Amino acid sequence: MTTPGGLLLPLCVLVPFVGAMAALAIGGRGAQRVAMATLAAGLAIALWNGVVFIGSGQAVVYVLGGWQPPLGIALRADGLSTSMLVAVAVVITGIGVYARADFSTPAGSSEARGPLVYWLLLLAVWGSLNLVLVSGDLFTLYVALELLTFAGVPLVCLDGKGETLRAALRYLVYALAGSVLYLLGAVLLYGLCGTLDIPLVAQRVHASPAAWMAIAMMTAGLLAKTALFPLHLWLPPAHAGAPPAASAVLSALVVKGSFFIVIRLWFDVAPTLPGLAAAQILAGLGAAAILFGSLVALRQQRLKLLIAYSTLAQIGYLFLMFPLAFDAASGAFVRGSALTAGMLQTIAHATAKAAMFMAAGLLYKAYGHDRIADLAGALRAAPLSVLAFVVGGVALMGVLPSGAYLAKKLLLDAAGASGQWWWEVVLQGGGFLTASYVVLVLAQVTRRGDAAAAPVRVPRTQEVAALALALCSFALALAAVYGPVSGDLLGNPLAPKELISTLMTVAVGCGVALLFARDVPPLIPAGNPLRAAMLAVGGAFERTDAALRQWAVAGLSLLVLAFLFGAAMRTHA
Amino acid sequence: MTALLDVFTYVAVGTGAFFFLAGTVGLLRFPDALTRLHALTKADNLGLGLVVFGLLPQVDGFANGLKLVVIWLLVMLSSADAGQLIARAERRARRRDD
Amino acid sequence: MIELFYAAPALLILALGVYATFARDAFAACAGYLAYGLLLTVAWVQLGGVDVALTEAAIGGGLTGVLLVRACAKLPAKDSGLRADGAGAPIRWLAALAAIGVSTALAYAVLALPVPAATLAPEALANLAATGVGNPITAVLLAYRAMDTMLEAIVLLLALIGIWSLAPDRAWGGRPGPGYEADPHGILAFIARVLPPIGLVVGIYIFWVGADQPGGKFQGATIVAAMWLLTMMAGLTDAPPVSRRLLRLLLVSGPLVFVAIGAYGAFAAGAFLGYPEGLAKPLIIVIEIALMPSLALTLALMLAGAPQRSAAT
Amino acid sequence: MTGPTLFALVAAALVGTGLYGFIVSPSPLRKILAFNVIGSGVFLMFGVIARRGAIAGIGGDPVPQALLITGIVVAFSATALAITVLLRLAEEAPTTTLEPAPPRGAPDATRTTS
Repeated sequence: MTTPGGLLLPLCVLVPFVGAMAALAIGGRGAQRVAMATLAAGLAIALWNGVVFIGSGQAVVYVLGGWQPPLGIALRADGLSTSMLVAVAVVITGIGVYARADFSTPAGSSEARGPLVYWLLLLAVWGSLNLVLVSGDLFTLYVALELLTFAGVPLVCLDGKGETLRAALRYLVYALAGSVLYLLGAVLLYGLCGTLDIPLVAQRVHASPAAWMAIAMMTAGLLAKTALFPLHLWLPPAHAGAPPAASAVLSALVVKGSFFIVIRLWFDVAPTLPGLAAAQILAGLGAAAILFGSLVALRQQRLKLLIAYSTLAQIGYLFLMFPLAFDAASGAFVRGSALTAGMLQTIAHATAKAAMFMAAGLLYKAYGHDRIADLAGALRAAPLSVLAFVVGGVALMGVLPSGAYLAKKLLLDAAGASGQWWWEVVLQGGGFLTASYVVLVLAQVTRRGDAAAAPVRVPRTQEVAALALALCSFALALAAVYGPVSGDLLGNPLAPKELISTLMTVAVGCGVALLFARDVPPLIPAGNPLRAAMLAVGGAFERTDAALRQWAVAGLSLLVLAFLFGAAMRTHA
Repeated sequence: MTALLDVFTYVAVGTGAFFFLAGTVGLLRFPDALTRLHALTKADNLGLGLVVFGLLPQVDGFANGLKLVVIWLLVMLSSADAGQLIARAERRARRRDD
Repeated sequence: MIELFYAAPALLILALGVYATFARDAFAACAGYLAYGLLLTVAWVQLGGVDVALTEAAIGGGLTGVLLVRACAKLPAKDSGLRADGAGAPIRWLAALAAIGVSTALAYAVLALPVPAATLAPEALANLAATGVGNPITAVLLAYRAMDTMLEAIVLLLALIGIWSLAPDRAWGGRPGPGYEADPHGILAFIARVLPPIGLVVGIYIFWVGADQPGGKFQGATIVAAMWLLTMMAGLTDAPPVSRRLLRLLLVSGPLVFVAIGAYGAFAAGAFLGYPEGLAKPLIIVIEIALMPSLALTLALMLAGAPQRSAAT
Repeated sequence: MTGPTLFALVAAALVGTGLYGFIVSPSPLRKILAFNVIGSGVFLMFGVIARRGAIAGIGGDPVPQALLITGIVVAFSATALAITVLLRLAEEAPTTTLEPAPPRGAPDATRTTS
């Protein structure tokens, strides 16, 4: 059953971990050198794996120890895993290059806590994510989820301050509830199927209370770890409080791990069980996430919090593909253009969001703060950083030929084809809302600056790393067109139709920003009744968000969601 | 002979269980930490000792019997020490209160 | 009579679980949890899982209980109570409803599982000979699903790195924990001198029999770790500074040997983590011997906590 | 009712109990404790499933039993990490509450005129 090139799969999991262990043993400056070497090796393995996959066109499989499932464990990399493996490797490498300037051991000390721990955790996140991507076993996935959490949580509180420790603890404890629900589901599936191997479970699982309960619990638990609205209580403070090189990892990659397992669950483990109603719930939460995330983002004073809320909204976007991937004839979720779109969006967000956090970190470094209202003149002072932020933002809007652009097109087609017009509305609206907070930041940084607040120069390599990742989102579109997506989708960006669409997105975004943003330059007088009303609406969203982020409410939401999924599956069967 | 040994086991284990019961009642009903401790350590040492003693005829092999006795000795050691430590903490707490 | 033997611990476990969750006083709750963990051990024996029982007693109940009780003692009382600024009554009612719903659904789902039960026990036994070990659980942990065990060792190491990462910057490289002082002639010092030699023997024994009987490296390592912690608390030994190279080498050596033997399998047995014929048992034992000190160190240091003192003191 | 069935019911009840405590108790320490109660309920459930899979010669299906050992160790690691973060938080901040900071309080209109 092991396919040629299969050995790459255990390698891509273990090379980062072995690198981290070697770095721990060596310590100090040596740790950073080991990390750099591991980044290079890991990137090479991921790319090689991509080549093997493209060459054979078949999923790469590796049976560990020669013990066939169900008794043993197999690692598998299909198209989804392979593309994610490469994307993760590229993003991690970009972040690694960026982080060198922030996390090098200071002169005069042989070892410092922050740098050593950062490099160890970066490698650990990578190994854990690769394990999530290639694991073919539900329990190994549980271990992978926990590894990812243990690697992610300390990244949140690297600075050791009270508020980031609080954010880290909130994240950890809530995420633990998520994993324990996942484990509960895996336990039930073992009781039902007598195996944890994903293809075998898929063969043996059938509609039954244990199966519904298992899928419902696992999905709810994974959503808690992915921070899908309304289970996002931990995300904004955790992602905004971490150092930028850590925020980039957390926001771009770590939340994608649990999201990827949701896809595995709904498309591979039990494609016939959830049904359309459950998918509509999922996408409905996604739509709410877009609305809440974007509108609350517009009310933030700090750039990093704005980006964190943007992550909340973009996570919502990822879930819109579920009802569009449902095939009514077979009653199952099928791998098709909607799933491809979802993966494109996932990868596009990974590169773009990493770039945005990195750019925000550079602006923070240049100004000593990240208050959006006081970033005037940034365009002149740190042009590349601003460019990286804007390119990342534009990539997410889905207006120019970027990964998100293709994803949006594919999803719009799928929505049209299946008659689910309301998701077309959400998809378009999502683009407008994304535009609004990008425009808001752009408007602030392009204002003429105050000469007194002269910013500090930031390292050029960091700026280039951020910009390069942002541009990857556009390269992704090209890669996708040569890969799984039809080339017709990639129109001429300057054709009148495309141009109008782009301009309209930006224009509507401006309008939304002017009405809802809290601290925009006073283009519209505060006395204007429409503005006042919109501010009140925004305030209501912000207060609702705060209420939903109460611990007890978020905990309750977790269970309520599990029940909703269970009930939807019950009716589907 | 086996019947006789069985009766011995029943009696010894039963008596041991009684001491455990008495010790538990003492733990719940006695007024303060020191007296409760007294009840508890008696239950541990005597109760467990009788249970182990009663089980010895039922064990196959000398090694397993030895393990049982070692367990009893270890529990005695640890309960005596834990008792001492708790009592000291209690005495310190009382001094602070005075 | 048999039913009573099941029913008594089962109901006591439930009662203690409820107590540990609801007790007003945090310390009482943690103490309740300790007793709960011990009773779970009885449940594992009744469910035919002696290996699990040993793990539960050592780690699930034992070490976790120690962590909780110590946290209780260190935290200010206002931070550990049950009802300070808790959820409002409507939320509490809804939460109770949801929790009852989950329990009911879960009970229903489990009772509706197919009969005869799905099991891998026949396969596990059929392949036992190829692994050379006599305990099927060891065969699962170190042959059939060796990858999980390797990852588990990495999980522990990663958690320890996470714990160390919480050190204040000034204490980095220093010794974990508060540094205990105890009367050198006191009872704690006495038991910390008497018990460790015995504990060491017991720990190694439990580790050694693990290949063929219930036991194994995790359970054995926990006992060894507990002995070391005991001597630390009695002030007889001190936790090593985290900057010490030898310590770090010992921590990573177990998992690295595991990976290396796995890689050897890729060449010699045709599969990563495979064992060449006839070499399975010796290689498994090498892995276990390599893991044992790493695990014992990792577990003990996880309890010792983040570095707090500079290496000099 | 057979023994394993009884344990299955107890396990289900423990999961519910732990979830309730996890949601409503305000103190992080109690939440961590409740997480352990949920976890042990799940483990117990797995133990029952292992017991159901027993065949002649062994007391239970060894695969779930081995996974249980891994699960218990992972849960312990989680608890150790969480408790250490909690203790550090108690050192660095006046309270350890996990509730979010309230949104900026001032009325909206006054802010934007500045």
